[in-house]
This record gives sequence, C-alpha cells and structure tokens, in this order.
Amino acid sequence: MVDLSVKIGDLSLRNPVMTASGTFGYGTEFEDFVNFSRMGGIIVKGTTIRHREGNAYPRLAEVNGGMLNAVGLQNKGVDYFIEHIYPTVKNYDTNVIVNVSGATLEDYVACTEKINDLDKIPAIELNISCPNVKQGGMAFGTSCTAAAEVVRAVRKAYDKTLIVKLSPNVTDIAEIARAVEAEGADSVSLINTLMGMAINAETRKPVLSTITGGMSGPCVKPIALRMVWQVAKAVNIPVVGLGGIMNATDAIEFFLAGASAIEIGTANFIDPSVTMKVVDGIEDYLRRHKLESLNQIIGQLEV
Amino acid sequence: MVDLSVKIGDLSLRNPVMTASGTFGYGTEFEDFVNFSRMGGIIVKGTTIRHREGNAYPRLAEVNGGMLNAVGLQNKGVDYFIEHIYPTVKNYDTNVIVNVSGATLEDYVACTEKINDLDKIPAIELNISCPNVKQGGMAFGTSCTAAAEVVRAVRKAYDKTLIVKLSPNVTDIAEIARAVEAEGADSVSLINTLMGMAINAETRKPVLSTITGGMSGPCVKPIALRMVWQVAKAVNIPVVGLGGIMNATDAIEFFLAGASAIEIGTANFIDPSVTMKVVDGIEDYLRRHKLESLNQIIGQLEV
Amino acid sequence: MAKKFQLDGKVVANEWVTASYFKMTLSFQTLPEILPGQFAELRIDQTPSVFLRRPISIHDVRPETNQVDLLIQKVGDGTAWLAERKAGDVVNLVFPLGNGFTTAVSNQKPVLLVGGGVGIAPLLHLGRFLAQNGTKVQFLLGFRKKADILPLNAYQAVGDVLITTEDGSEGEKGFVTNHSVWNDADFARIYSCGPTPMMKAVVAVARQKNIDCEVSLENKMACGVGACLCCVTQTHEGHKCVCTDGPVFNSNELPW
Amino acid sequence: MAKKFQLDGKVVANEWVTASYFKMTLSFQTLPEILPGQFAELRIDQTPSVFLRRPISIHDVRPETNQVDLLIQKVGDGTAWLAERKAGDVVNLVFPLGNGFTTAVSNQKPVLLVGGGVGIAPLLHLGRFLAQNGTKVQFLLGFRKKADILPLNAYQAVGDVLITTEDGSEGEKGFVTNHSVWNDADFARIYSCGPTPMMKAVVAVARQKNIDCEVSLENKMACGVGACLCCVTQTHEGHKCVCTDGPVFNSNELPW
Repeated sequence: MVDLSVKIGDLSLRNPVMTASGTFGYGTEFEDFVNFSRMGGIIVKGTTIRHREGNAYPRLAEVNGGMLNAVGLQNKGVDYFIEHIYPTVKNYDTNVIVNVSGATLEDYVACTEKINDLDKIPAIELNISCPNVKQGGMAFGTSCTAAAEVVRAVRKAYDKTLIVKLSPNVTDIAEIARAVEAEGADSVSLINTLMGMAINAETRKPVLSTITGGMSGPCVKPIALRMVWQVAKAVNIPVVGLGGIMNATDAIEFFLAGASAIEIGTANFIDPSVTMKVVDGIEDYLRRHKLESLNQIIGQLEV
Repeated sequence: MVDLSVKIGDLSLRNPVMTASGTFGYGTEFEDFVNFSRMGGIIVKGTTIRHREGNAYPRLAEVNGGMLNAVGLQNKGVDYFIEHIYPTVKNYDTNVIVNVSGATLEDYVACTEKINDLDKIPAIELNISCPNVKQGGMAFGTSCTAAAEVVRAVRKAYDKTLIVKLSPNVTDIAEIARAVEAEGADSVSLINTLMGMAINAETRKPVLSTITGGMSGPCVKPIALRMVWQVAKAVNIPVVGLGGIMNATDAIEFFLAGASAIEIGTANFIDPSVTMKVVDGIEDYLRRHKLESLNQIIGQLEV
Repeated sequence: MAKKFQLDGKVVANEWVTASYFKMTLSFQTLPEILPGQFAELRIDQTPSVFLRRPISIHDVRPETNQVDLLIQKVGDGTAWLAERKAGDVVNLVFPLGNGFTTAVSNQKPVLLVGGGVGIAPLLHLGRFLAQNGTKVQFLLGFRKKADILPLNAYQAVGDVLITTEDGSEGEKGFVTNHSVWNDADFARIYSCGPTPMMKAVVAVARQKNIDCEVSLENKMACGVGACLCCVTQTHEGHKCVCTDGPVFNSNELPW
Repeated sequence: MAKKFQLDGKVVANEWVTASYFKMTLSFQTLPEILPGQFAELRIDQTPSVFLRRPISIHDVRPETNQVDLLIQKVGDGTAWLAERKAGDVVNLVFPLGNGFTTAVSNQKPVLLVGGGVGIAPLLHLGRFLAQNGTKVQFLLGFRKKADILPLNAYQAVGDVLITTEDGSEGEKGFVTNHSVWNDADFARIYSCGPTPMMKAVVAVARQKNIDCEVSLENKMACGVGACLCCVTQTHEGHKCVCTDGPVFNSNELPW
C-alpha cells in the first residue's frame, strides 16, 4: 500500500493532486469525469469581494503547447459563492479551497473574512498573481513589499491554511516566496500564468481583447519546474507546484523538484479525467520504484 | 519591388533577418544551406575576453516546443576570434555582428575594445543576459543599475552600433530597456533564453549538467512577443525581436509588435535554410498585403 | 443537464463532400442521448500546432447503430488532422455538450431552419427531430455559389429545402434574408446557425416579424464544460458561456 | 569538409528486423558521397513531444540506386514516428554529417569492427568500404541474447562475423571484450560503435594490445553542424563537438 497523503500546513490531502483555480470551475462541471473522493482537493475559481464581468471576448489564444487566457477573474462575487455554490461544494468528499483574488488590500481582506466563516473550506489560495486584470493582484505579486503587505493583512483575517499563489513574471521568485513565508503563509503555490501575447499576422490585430494574457500548458513546464526548484530551496513551508502538468511523469518531476503537492490546470481541458490518471500514475511510479510514501521523493532530485 | 531594408542605429540591413548568437556558429557551419548575401546579418557566437570551456555535458534538453541549453559561453576568446575567425567572416557579404559576453565590467570593456578595432564588424550585441554561467552577465541584465553601468562603460569603448541583448527573466523588461537606452544603446534585442529546468523522472536527476538552462523555441514565442511589444512602446531606439521564430508568419508578428528586425535562433537547428524561407515569406506577405516597405508594418499592430 | 461522456469513436467513414467540407461517421460502443444543437469536443493528436480540443456540432445521429455524423469544414491544422482520419482510426470525443435547441414547439405552423456554411450541420439533426415529432420543417440554406452547395438529400428527406446563392447560380439570388420565403413568413419558430453576420440578419428579420428565434453561436473554446470561461458571449444578463449556457441562445437574450 | 545537403528521401521500404529495430530504406533524386561513419539528422513531423531532428547513422549506401539504409532502434517518440513511415512517405534529412572513420588502413592485417546494439549500424557501411579496398574485415558484434541478434547476412557478405551474447545463447558467452578473438589479437585497427561502457572496454583492450582504435560516439544533439555546441565530449584538447569533430574519435583523443 502506497501512502500518497501529504500535509500543507494544517490541511491534510489524501493525495497530492489538486485542480488549479479557473480550470475546474466549482468541480460540478467535471463530476461526470472524475471521482472527487480520489482527489486531494479542488481549488475553485478566483473569487472576489464583488461580482466581476471579466474581460471582453476573445479571451483565448492557442499557442504552441498551450494557450493564453484573458478571462479577467469573471465571477459572481463572494456572497454569491457563499449563498449558491458553497451549499453544494461543502458536501464534496475532498478539500474545497477558495482562490481569493482582489484589487486592493481591503478587498482581499474582506473576501477572506467571509471565506473564513465557512466551516468546510479548510484553506484559501491567495491569488497575488493574476496577470489579466489591471488590478488583479499581479502588482502585489511582483514586489516583495507589496506581497508581504497583503499576506500580513490576510493572515490576520484568516485562521486556516493560507496558500499564496505566486507570479512567475518576476526576476526572483524565491525572494517573493521568502517574503510571504515571513508573513505567515502556510504554503506557496506556483506558477500562475506567464504573461504572453498572440498576434494574428493577417488581420494585424492581437488575438486577445486585452492584447496580452496568461500563458499555461506544457510550454511553461520547464519554467515552472525551475521556479519550484528555486522556491523549495529558499523556504521551509511546503510548495504546491503547477504549470503544464499533463500526466503523472510531469507530476513526479515537480515532486522531485520540491513540490509537496501539485495542481492540474490546463490539462483538464484536454482530458477531463486527467486527475484520475495522474493519481493512478503517481501510485504506479512509487510502486515501481519500490517506495512506500510520496514523501520519499519530495525534493529528492539527485544533483 | 518590396523594400525590406531597415536601419538599426548606423547599421544598414538589406533585410531584417539575422541569426541569433550561438545558433549559427560563425556562419561557415551553414554555408551549404544559405546564401549570406540574402541575409540581414549574422550574429556570431558569444565571445569573451578569454577562452571558455563552457559547461559539462549534457548541455541539451528537449522540451515541449523547444529546448533548454546549458552551453555556458564556450568559445576560444576574442583573440582567437580576431586571429582565426575574423579573416574569414570579414569577407561575408552580410553584416557580421559579434555577441560580446563577459563576467565583469572590465571583461566586457576589454573584449569590446578589441572588437572595436575590427573594420568589418559594424556592430556588437552586448549579452547581459546569459542564464547559463555563474557570471554570464544575467546579473547585469536583471537590474537597471547594473545594466546601465555595463552599457555606460561599453558605450565609451565602442564607436559603432551597440545592440544590448536583454534577459526575459525579469519583472519589468521595459524598465531595463529604458535604462540601457539612457546610456546610449543604439538598439535592444530580446529575448534571450528563459531560465528553465528539465528532470528525468526515472533517474531522478536533472537532464542538464547545470540543473537549469536557457529555454528557446516556439514555446517561448508568446512571452517574447509580449516583451517586444512592451519594450517597443517604452523606448525610442529600434528593437530587434527574437524568441521562437520558426517562419515568416512568426516574423511578421514580431514586426507588428514593434520589432524593426528579427533574429532566428533555434529554428536553424530544425531547418538549416530557414532564414532564406523567412526572407522570402516576409516579401510575399508584404506583396500580398500590397505594401511597399517593411517599415509599413513595424509597430503597426491595430489595438 | 444530461450526463457527459469521454468516449473513443471509431471512424466508419470519412469523406470529402465538397472541396473544403468532409463528413465523418463515427461509431461508438454505446451512444448517449444527444439533443439537437449539442456538440462534441474532439481531441486532435499528432499535431504540434494544435493543443486544444475542437468543438464540432453533431450533424446527425443514428441511435440504432450507435453512429454519429459530423459535417466538418477544414479550416486549420486541427480540422486537417480530422480530415485525414481513415476508416478504423479512433477519435476521442467529450460529449454531448451544450444546451441544444428548444424542441418543444407548436405544430400549428412550420418552423424555419436557416443555415449558412458549416452552420447547416446541426440543422439536420434538429430538423429530423422536429419532423419526427410532427412539425413541418423548412430549411433555408445560404451558399456563396453553386459549387459550394453541400449535399442536400438528407435535408430534403426531412423537409423542404430552399436555397440562396450570393451569385444566383442556384436557388434565389442573394443572402438568406433576401429569400422570398420571408414575404409572408409565418413560422412557429426560427432556428439559425451560421456566420454571425448572417444570424444577426436573421434575428433582425425575425424580430421585425415577431417570430421567436434561436441562434447557435460558435466561439473559440477551451474546456467545453463551462469551467474556463473563455468562450463567453455578451448577453443581457452579462457574459455567458457558449459551451454550457449555449451554444443556443434565444435572440432575446442577446444584445444583437 | 564535404558539402552537406538538406534532402527529402522517399521511403522505399521500412520493416521491423527485431522487436525494437527497424530498417528504413530511403531513395533520393541524387545522393551525395557518404563516408563510412557519417550520419544524418532526420526531421520528425507530427509529433508534439519531438522538437529536434534525430541523428541516425548511415547503415548502408547504394550509390547505383541513390539509396540509403538506416538501421534504427525505436527508443522514443521520434524513432516511433520514423518506424511508422510507410513506402512512399517522405522524410527530410540533413546529411552527410560528421567526420567518419579513418578508412586509410594497412592491408597487411585484418581490421576488427566491434559493435553493440544500434552501434552495429555504421559498421556495415564501414566494413563494406574497407573490404572493397582489399582489407580483411572481421566483425565482433555483441548482443544480450539470441533473440536480440540483428540480421547478419549483409555483414557476413562483407567479412567474418563473430558473436557474443551475454547469456551465451548464441556465439561466445559474455561481453564483446570476453571473446576469444582477443587472445592473439593482431589488427591493423579496431573500430567500435555501441554503448559507451562497451566502447570504453574495447578501448582498454586495444590500448593494452597497442592497437590503434577509433570509436564513434552518440551524444544528444541539436544542430548537427557544429554551431550549437550542445553535443560536446571531453577530449584531451577540451570540449569537442561530436557532430563535427566526431562522431568518430581516436581513442587517444579521449580521456577514457
């Protein structure tokens, strides 16, 4: 029997496979394809204090080995979530984690306070790295001072596990990770999307309504792995790795680089049951390598 | 007749297609596949003041839509270049530009001074962005102060066209571009490789001897386009665009984003005559769109 | 919402019907119920330039043989890969997706199904369904020129087929909205699928004549299940997902 | 250095010769001269996981028909794509690349060509070339077990073929360096291509017996023309490119 369980702060995951915010809706969208009770957790859509309409269409560009999105945090606001979504997702047999986004410090705190009152939400992922809205938090995520400031404020408002989602669009992600660790973050997750751009040469126009957007998919995996490696060496809190994970082999690479858990994002669009296959594949890998526990490979890259 | 000529500072290019440093050797390696007199320029290997053995093998990892390299500026030093390479390349019917790399300010200046004396080298590309060696200049390329400092020193030592090659591994590339423009750079070229990492899950080892390496290929194109767009809006000097250009359509996208010329790098490995096809394709595009000159599309993205 | 499946379909036949359209017949071990207007997300393999699935509407369904027909226009590398599939090959589908057309309709009057380009594909399944429920179905299909006209026998077996061509080389000349059928139009509902400008014109006519009208939209799509929020369209109630709130919208929902 | 070409080769035949090795025959409009030990960089299409060309050694050359044989081991997605090519398909090659073996050799003594695994591929072309120039050629080929032995008739037509298998199921038991041919070895030169541990063992024996020895290396490669400097190997004169300074090195150049 292979032990896949991991702990992220006080949060216990039955296995290290979670879904990335914005790629798995509220879970219901995928219930025909997966078994929630075989997932480590579901990180639901970026949630803000108020309703957001998001950006104009087109919000999607296909690129080599991935995509750009410019959704812009479309969501109905935290009150709608509490009233209409929470009553359903609180019954899921998995950890439901809310991705909290904001434009100002006050918004982050207000949204967090409301989520803090929800018994069945054991953790939040604080999104200080959305590249797709003018004030989507990326400004918070690209400076140590600002990142520290928002984490400090949110930490005061939140009692449970606080995961901070980091932006890869920075010179030194390890420095940001250390700054948020110092303010009491229980974990960091990385990477959010890389800021990219797509152009239609024939029409001479940008493909996205917002000109630039967030890149995800297997094309970003080498950057994500490098950053997880850098951050895992720099901090003492657990790291949640994501960025282009398409299969169990990719997941293993993130564990070796130092991730204690992973999030699967864009791959859900290609194979809606990919999370189940990744869980199976991780188990197979450990068995094949005669290991008893996932913990035996976390950070165990041989260098 | 379509006019493909462009100017980068005092440097006249018959067409905007150059080859990226480190991907085209000294040109001779590709002479069976291309016609130098149909190229805008050749940017030869990263050259340092002294001989460098480079990093240990393995130096290469294949990734989704591209590759990582960890060559580490292997070259025989500027004196060897002057004595053994220059006598051949000075006769090429195209612009031969030397990529100058270094570990210290003094090395950059010393190497530049020697290149400055070579009549048939009309420009240098100052590499402040190599991610693959401990002191490969990336430290210079990731801070405005350091970038300004090295450009100021090199500018004093160099009379001809000075192109500064920027690192994409930064929070705000436009800021770095403005800093080097202020010190007298005639142009900026971007992007150098993105720092990435590859892991072999089965052996649990990094694929590269250096653990991390520089990512190139079509997987980086959206990031390169975004950065060219940001930099072209931020500076008044011409921008040379590179990053994943595989064909003429890609090249057109860079021109629309604001590049005055482009460099083709990794694509040379897949198709050694790709430069010729890109030149033809740009000409076809302009003709098809009833344009007379390349200048009519530079920076002409309709937003 | 009906249960969604991820299933491998075996290619039974795959043939060009015009220079740029092909019809792919897939057979499945078991076939879920598919409502008219629903679509599938097809996995594209072995194509470095294609990462995402491709949404393709369901053209026809034969539950008795567990077969589905897809009428596909070759527009890029993804559909080119689909066009190259041969009998015996396997294609992976996520389906049925989307809401589908409203099939509850009065039988007192005929319905008009207006299509253009690849948008005629889902109208066959819809027309067949409605006709089987006793509704009189008229198709109004617009093409650029005679050579572009897609095979119509299946449509003709279901209802009347009216044609317009922009150059008048077949049927009435002009766009679908120029057709004489509109002169004394009296339909229980109009259903439309095709290029957005065409559908907008149809909506304008329907509105003028006070006829209920549904249109099926086609936006660039990633997940197909309402999770990624990429395929949104602007409605009177804000952004809605074409993949799950649509692809079919009542014209009254849209700011057209 | 001889002129290099980028040419489309048409697949004439492509067949499995063992469970994991296949032989691909390509024909060209015109064929450049290819020296024994040179290789080609093959373009892999339609494979999202493969970006770079794949270096493949030249197994045999028939200038009279402009045909080239490649003996390829299926190891990943790139070689899997090559294995699936059918007669009539086209594969793009950049070749001939690399230095090749030294073919000037005394005819007073025989030469020994020592291969293992896919490393036996270039030895056929080399052996044929040397034999045609009057040199007596002996092949010493190592396999894991009888079932892994590749077709040997072409080799046998060129010279003696000695076999070792690790389990003794064919030929002599053990590694190539355990073979009895070494007992009173007296060769004009030893040529070797195969797994690095095998070649290192061969070099050790050759050195001990004071016989000149050339080995053909296989490193991960990008450009194939000496530009990217990715495929370097450590030599007594520093890093050298396997693609252009090699793939063949005299054992005296290497710190083995």
